[in-house]
Amino acid sequence: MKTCNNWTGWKLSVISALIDFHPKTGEQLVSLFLIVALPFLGAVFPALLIRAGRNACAWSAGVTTLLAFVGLMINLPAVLRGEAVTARLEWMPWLGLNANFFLDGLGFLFAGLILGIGLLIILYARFYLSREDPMGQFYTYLLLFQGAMVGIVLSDNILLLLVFWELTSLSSFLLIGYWKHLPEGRQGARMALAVTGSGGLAMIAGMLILGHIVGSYDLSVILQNKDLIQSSPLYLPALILILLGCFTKSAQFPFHFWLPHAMAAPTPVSAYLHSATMVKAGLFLMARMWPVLSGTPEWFYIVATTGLITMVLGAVIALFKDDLKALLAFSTVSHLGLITMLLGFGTEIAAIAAIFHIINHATFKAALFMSAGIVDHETGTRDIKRLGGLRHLMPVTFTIALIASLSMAGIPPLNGFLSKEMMLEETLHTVWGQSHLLMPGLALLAALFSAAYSFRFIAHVFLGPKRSDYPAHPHDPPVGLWLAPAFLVVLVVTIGLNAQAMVGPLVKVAASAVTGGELPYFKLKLWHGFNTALLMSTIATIGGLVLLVMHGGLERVWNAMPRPEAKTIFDAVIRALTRLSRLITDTLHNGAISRYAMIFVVFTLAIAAYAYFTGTMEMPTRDVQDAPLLPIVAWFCLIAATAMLTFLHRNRQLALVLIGVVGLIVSLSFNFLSAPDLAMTQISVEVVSIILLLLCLNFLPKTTPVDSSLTIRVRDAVIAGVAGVGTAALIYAVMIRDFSFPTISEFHLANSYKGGGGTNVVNVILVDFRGFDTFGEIIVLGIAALVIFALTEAVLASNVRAYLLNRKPEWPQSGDAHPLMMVVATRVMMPIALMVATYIFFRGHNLPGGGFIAGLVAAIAFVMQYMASGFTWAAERQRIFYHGIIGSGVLIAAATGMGAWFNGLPFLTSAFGYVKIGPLEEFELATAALFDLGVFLAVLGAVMLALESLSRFAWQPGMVTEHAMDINPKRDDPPDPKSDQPTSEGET
Amino acid sequence: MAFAGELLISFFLIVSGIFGFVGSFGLLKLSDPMSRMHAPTKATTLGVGGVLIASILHSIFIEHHLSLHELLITLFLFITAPVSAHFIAKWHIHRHETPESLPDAGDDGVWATHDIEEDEDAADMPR
Amino acid sequence: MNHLIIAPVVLPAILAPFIIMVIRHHLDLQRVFSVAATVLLLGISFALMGQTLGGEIQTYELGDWPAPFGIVLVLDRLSALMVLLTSVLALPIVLYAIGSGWDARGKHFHALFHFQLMGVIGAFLTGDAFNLFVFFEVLLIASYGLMTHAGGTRRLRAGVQYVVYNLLGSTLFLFALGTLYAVTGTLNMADLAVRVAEMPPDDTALLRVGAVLLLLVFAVKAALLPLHFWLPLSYANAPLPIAALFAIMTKVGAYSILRMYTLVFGPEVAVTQGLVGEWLLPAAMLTLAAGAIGILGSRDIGRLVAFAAISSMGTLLIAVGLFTPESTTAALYYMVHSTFATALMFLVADMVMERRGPDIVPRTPMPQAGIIASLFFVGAIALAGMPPLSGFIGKLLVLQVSWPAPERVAIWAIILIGSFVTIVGLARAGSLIFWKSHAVVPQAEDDGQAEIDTAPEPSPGLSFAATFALLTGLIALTIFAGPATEFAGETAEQLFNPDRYIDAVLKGAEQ
Amino acid sequence: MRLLRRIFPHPHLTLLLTLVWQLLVNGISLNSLLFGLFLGIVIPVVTMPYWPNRPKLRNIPMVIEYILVVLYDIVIANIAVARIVLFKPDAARNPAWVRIPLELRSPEAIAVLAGTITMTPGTLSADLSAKGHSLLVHCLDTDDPEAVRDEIKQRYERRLKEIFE
Amino acid sequence: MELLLATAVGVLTASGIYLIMRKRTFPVILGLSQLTYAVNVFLFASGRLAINQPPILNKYAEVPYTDPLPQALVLTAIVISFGMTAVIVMLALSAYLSSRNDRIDLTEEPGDDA
Amino acid sequence: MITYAIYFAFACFGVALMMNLWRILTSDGVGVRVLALDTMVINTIALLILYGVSISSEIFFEAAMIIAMLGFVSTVAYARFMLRGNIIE
Ligand code: NA
Ligand code: NA
Repeated sequence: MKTCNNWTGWKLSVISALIDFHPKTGEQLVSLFLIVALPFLGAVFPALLIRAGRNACAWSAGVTTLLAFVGLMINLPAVLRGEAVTARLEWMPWLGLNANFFLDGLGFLFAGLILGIGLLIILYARFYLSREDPMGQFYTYLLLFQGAMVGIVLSDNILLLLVFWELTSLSSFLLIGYWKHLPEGRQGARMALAVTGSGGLAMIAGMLILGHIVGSYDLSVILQNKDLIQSSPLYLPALILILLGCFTKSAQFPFHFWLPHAMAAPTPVSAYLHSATMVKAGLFLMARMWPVLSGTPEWFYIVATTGLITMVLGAVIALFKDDLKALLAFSTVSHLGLITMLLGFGTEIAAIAAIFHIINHATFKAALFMSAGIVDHETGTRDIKRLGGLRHLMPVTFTIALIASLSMAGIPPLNGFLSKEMMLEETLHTVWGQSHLLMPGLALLAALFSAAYSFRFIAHVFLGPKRSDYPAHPHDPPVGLWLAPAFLVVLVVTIGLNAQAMVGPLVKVAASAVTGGELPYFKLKLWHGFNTALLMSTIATIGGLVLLVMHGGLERVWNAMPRPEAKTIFDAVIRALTRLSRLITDTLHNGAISRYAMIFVVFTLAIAAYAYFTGTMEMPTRDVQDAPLLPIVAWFCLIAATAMLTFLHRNRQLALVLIGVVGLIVSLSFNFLSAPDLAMTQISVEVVSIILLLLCLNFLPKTTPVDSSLTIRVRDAVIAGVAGVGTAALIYAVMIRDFSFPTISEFHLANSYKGGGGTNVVNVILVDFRGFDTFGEIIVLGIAALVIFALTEAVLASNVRAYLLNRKPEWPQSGDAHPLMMVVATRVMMPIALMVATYIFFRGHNLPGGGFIAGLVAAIAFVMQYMASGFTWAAERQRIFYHGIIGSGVLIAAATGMGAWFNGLPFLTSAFGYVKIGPLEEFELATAALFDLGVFLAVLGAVMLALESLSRFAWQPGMVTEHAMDINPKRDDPPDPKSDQPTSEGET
Repeated sequence: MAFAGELLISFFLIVSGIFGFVGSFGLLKLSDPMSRMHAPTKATTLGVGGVLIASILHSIFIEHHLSLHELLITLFLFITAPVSAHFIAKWHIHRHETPESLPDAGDDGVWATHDIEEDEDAADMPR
Repeated sequence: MNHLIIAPVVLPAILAPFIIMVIRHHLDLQRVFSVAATVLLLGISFALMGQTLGGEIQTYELGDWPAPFGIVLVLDRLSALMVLLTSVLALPIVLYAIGSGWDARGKHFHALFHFQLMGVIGAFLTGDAFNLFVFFEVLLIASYGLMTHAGGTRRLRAGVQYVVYNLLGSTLFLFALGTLYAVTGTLNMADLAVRVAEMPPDDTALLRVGAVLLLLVFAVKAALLPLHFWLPLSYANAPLPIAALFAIMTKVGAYSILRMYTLVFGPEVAVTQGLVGEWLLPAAMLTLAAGAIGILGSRDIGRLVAFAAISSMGTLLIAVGLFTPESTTAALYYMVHSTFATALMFLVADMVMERRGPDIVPRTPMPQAGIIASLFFVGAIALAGMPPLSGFIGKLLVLQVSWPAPERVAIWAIILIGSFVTIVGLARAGSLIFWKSHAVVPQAEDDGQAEIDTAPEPSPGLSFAATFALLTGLIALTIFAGPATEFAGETAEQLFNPDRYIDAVLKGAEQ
Repeated sequence: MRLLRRIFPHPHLTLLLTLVWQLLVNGISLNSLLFGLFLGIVIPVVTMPYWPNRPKLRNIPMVIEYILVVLYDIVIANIAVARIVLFKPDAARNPAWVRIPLELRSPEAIAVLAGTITMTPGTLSADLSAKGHSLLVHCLDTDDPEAVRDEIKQRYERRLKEIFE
Repeated sequence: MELLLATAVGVLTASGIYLIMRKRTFPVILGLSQLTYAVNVFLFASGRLAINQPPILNKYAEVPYTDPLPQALVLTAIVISFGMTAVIVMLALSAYLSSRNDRIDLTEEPGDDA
Repeated sequence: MITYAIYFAFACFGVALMMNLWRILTSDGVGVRVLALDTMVINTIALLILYGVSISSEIFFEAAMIIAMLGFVSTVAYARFMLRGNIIE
């Protein structure tokens, strides 16, 4: 799609859409935007008004629907003139998704049905729903659904249509699952969502393909490109994908099964969704795309056949359903099949018949659903087996149901008869494969069953003797409940009697919108003379009556037949899918990090090997350097220590000793390879890490048991070996080659002294060239300490604390926890160590050293006190909290960095100068030193906070607190008379 | 003078090498654990000391400037080596000796490492 | 000198130490400062965003050292977008954490929170490969603390795994950087781009290895299959508001892939031909599949959302992995959507979890079930890519941009089937949690709920407001999808013209 | 004098540290002297809480004498140890434990004594008694433990007592 | 020289990787530290090896210097991995103390918290 | 002459280092291993200083000093661990 314009363009398009609001002609008063938006706006009110009562909800829903309906009707004249009313708003031009609407006959017909029947449903539902049902929710969902439906039928952009399409799936999910406490409701809702949602997903693909064929997602453009589409190799995939959407939505075989289960919804929902709206969306779309998709053999065989099968199957099943709503549901399936079949024929007349039947079906089926709802409401059951004889108790309902059923059965002079007649007529002209009889024959069969279940609806519910065992005391409902169906049967009758006048023009404009051009002359009329279709109708009616009579026997046969139960299959599939997902997920993510790590390593190796072997290599460009004795010895020690560590790692103490060896050798190697700073850092970090690990190991088991089988260990060893070889090969290949380009560190060497004021280039890089890295680095360290502190707090606040306080050492402890020699040694060492730290700190800029190492050395000076004299004793003497030290470190570093701002220079720009005071030698002052001070403090604070936190785990009551040394003769003994040493000071 | 310096330096280097070797060799060779401890703590220390003196002399005679900072390392080692040894000895006593296998501890009754008392006094949890 | 560029890094870097130094014992003050700083951050981010609208790329040379020798921050459309996304996400989350009282359940929540922001934002802004590593580490270590915030056995054990896995990733990062430096002799990303482009064609193996290792590192962050294992275990076991914040972490991975593999190892670079999209794309598809399957197969709500996050990363990475300006446009749009949607769903999941426990089984209705159910429904719509929210648009975009790709049938199939599985899974979970609870008889409940801490939230109003704020973000992204895609398109266009970036950073000084 | 005490509460330590600083910077200049002195004053104050009751050295000449004696002993006795290690078979060696009753009371003094014993070859101070009145010494090779004890007391403990107590 | 270093890196890597695939926290931590050594040396060696050419500028003589940049990078890396090690150690300990179990895998059913 | 003396010393300390490692390898008690590690640290210091002498450089002094200080700390930590379990109590 085109990438176009910018912000301004978008703004302009909004404005132009607003201009569209102005009427171009006198009639076009109500924008399509408003019509689509009204139900959505209306959806907000019931949710908000729920406190104001049930009537307020119903009123707000009704009024918005009515407004939309009126708005629609205002556009009627233009539609009848054959003009397409449009409203366009650019939404996402980049994608081609735009809020473009248009209203033609087809759209008008559907929108009218949606809004009109919607009004009736709103009325009906107000009286149908009980006090316990949350009415605000109901109307909100209903209007959301209604808006989505209106959106579908008015969209002029297939992506926009998809938006509304999926919205209907979602809102119907809410409506079907409205009675949350009913398992059928929940399952039905999920099933409907799964089936229609998946169809919608297929349709997304289909629509996108269609858009790509045509180069536009605007329906008005697509509909002009029949040849382009049908000649495209992508026609068939697009067709199938789009039809998948239509069939699932319109409950066509084999996706029909969701519809009966959606009957768990409150009856107003069923009446709405399954007469006029949701299930018709699929039909609408087939009709909408008819001009460009139909007329091919693919279309005919897929659509007509599916419709035919659905029609027959639905009719047959409907006859054997005892649940009133199930009966109606399968009848709906059947009638949807009928319309689908008609659309599939691909002829204009069939299209007219389809349109006409859509209207008729909507009227009688909505009336029937409402009647069934009334029966349910009044008798407390929908089971036909428990009903009968209601005509005396509920005469009004009986009348409504009777008329509607007869229309459904195709009895003249009702509207159902007219369209069914047209359908039968069309089947006679349709050849399936080579067969002329298949279509009419099966259509007749369906009509026959259709008549039968319609009659059954009347006979077994209303006729027959009055029963004494109704769950409730049935009587006709208040007018509010029967007014809506009554209105609909009035339509059923009047359309039947005077079809051309009532709906002729509407059918005409709608059908011409379907066919996309001129229509052959047609007139909707009751009497076509004696023809084959009439004969078929008669056979169907009589046959229906016969079937009704035979129903008992047939039912026994039916029940004896093994039938695949769609819900069972669907549930089994979903359950299997869920179980499979669970299996896959749990197997894949089984919580075994050892396996995750293995996958990580293997994958990395594979990808790296692939990258390497698909690349090119030149000959080495560097000479290999000789290895003197020292590195060979070091190498040997390192290999031996590593091997031992790997093989003997189960002895954890030994492993720590060996880690110490490795660290020592690595440090030595850094020294040897001209990296004294690294060596010092390495060894300092090493020692602190070992202290940490020892602190930790105190609580952990001292040995690692064998957990993996030999096979696993060998496998791991092989993987590790390959990784090792790979790494070695990589670094070796690197080292025997020169840089492909001069390195940037040449600049660092050249500018370290001039620009950074230091001769230790590594340090200047750390505090100046790449000071920002170091800034991040000390923050990492600070965070580490905070995390450790927070973890300590969390653990000590839990029940672990009790365990720790009562923990007994695993092996006998020696006496003399704080040996005198150690205490004295650390006391002597501490000032010297701090001296060393200071020295390391100050020389860092010019010689190996710096804030980081100094911080570690200082920290170790303090840690020695903790180790020698005990946690409590040392902690009591600590005067500055480590949190503060960390914070001040980071802040000093940051402040140093920000200081440069005052000179208009970037963060961390350093400054230095040489100062001479009096007789002193010249010395250097550098902001980098200040930054390094921040590093120093952050490191010191972080290490101390971490160690101190960890040490708190080991604290137990009874630990010596008042003395540093366990043995101190001077303290314990009476003053020696020979000595004049005062002992009064004592150790605090 | 220069030759004398070189001689001196070489002498110290060789002596230190020998002592360094002896220290580690002793660690291997001596059979009982307590004895093993002797060798490294002092021979090695002396070995390092020799190297350090050689280094000092080297700076004086060869590089012609006074450099004494090696003394600091010696100082550290002198302070720390006995403590390390002391600890390891204590470990040995803790693990491998009993009050009976050691000489009598005089009035104090027992050596500190064996002086294990159960102190059940509870005190407050530190911060 | 435009110091504003560094402000979003320095602000948290100052605030967090201030919190731990001065007000670490005063939770109320911490909250005030934390929220104020987040708001300020948001303001800064908007200002930065404004500065990029003209299309110019600004740089900030730290320490006043010229690139490529020092570290440089680069503000282009992409980095501004990511910084803005981070701060927009941060505000509702910090509010939610306060409202739900999560911040009081352990130490140093706010300090770690801001450090995490600093890491994320730094990663988005830096123009230096090693500095990127440093910021990765900042954000990771802060995330370790946040993930284990408030402790608890399972969380701690999962935390160990999370840290171990990421340490492997960090190690790999260093291997990659070492290799790249060893070949090119530079760390600056723009400079790398220049040098990589000039690399002799007969000596490419080492560079290729470096490039692909780096990609793997980012793939770990982006939770690309089979390197995604850290995600479900950490997100599902972290405090869920933190998991919501982590929604941006995976985006760091996606961002880095976008940045590095358009700027340095772009689709036209000869040296790294056949290395990136070739396996990134299939892996992304598998990621999506694994995520969708995980949604259906999850037993608890935290994991459910974690897998939703994975599947949404899969979708995002498909778009990223196509490496065209169009696909990048889609990726950027989807990235914003995915961040908000995932975060929203984690917050909703937290509300559910706090009130009724994590398991996806029916329990008696929880307080405020209605509004939470609505939020769950909306969040599910967003995550499943259903209309009317931005997820649907994002999905359409991704489908659309994959049209020219040879793998389009597979991509479409996986996206659409993945959506289906997601829908089924989310519908199942939602119906079990919210609907079926109405069928549960309250008496038979003693065993299940006993262990749940039913302490009331301190101020649910704030939590809900925060959640609604995220929802508003999604709605805005939907309504303003036009300008959003346009911005994304221009961003993508800027990305696919790396010369501008290179010129801005190197100022034409080199070469 | 009092003022001087205030400024230099730990004169010996200050001196030592100043000297250490000179060693660290590996040279003497006005700068280093002044800075070393500064640190020598500050650091003892900072570390004061960690070292209560810092002993006062009473007899500086004795300190020097002691150091020289010890150094001499180290060198001489090391050779003996080397001989034992290299040439004497293990079986011929007589390792022994020796208890040294202590007259010293100051921890610092005891520590120095123990350190000295360890550094002088052939002996190694292994433990103190429970109340610190005896020192347990291990001898690498001795025929006469009594003599070892007496020599230690005579050669070292006596001098230390003068220095510290 | 190069070969020594390369093999050392290889052995350290192999050891680290073998250990991180173990099933207890402690060996995994050991493995991570081995890997850290390996990667630090690796990164260091990316500047090529030089003996006796420390990057300390000599004011008096023109001498060659080794590449200082990898050293600075490794320094940063060492510090960062130290922080990480500290956290993982602490976390492993906390996890162990909470669950009295130092297995690193979480393969048991969720919800069996102590 | 010095060169040979240095070589000799190198060899001595190198062999010493390997002997220490051998001790660590073969010993059964952790105490002896720690002792061997401690010795190893000291030998490393000697090697460093030797190396400094051999190239007439003082660049390793600080490293040696720090190793001396820290080696002690780690030895004490190991030993305390063996004696008491808690190294800070
Ligand atoms: Na430094
Ligand atoms: Na995510």
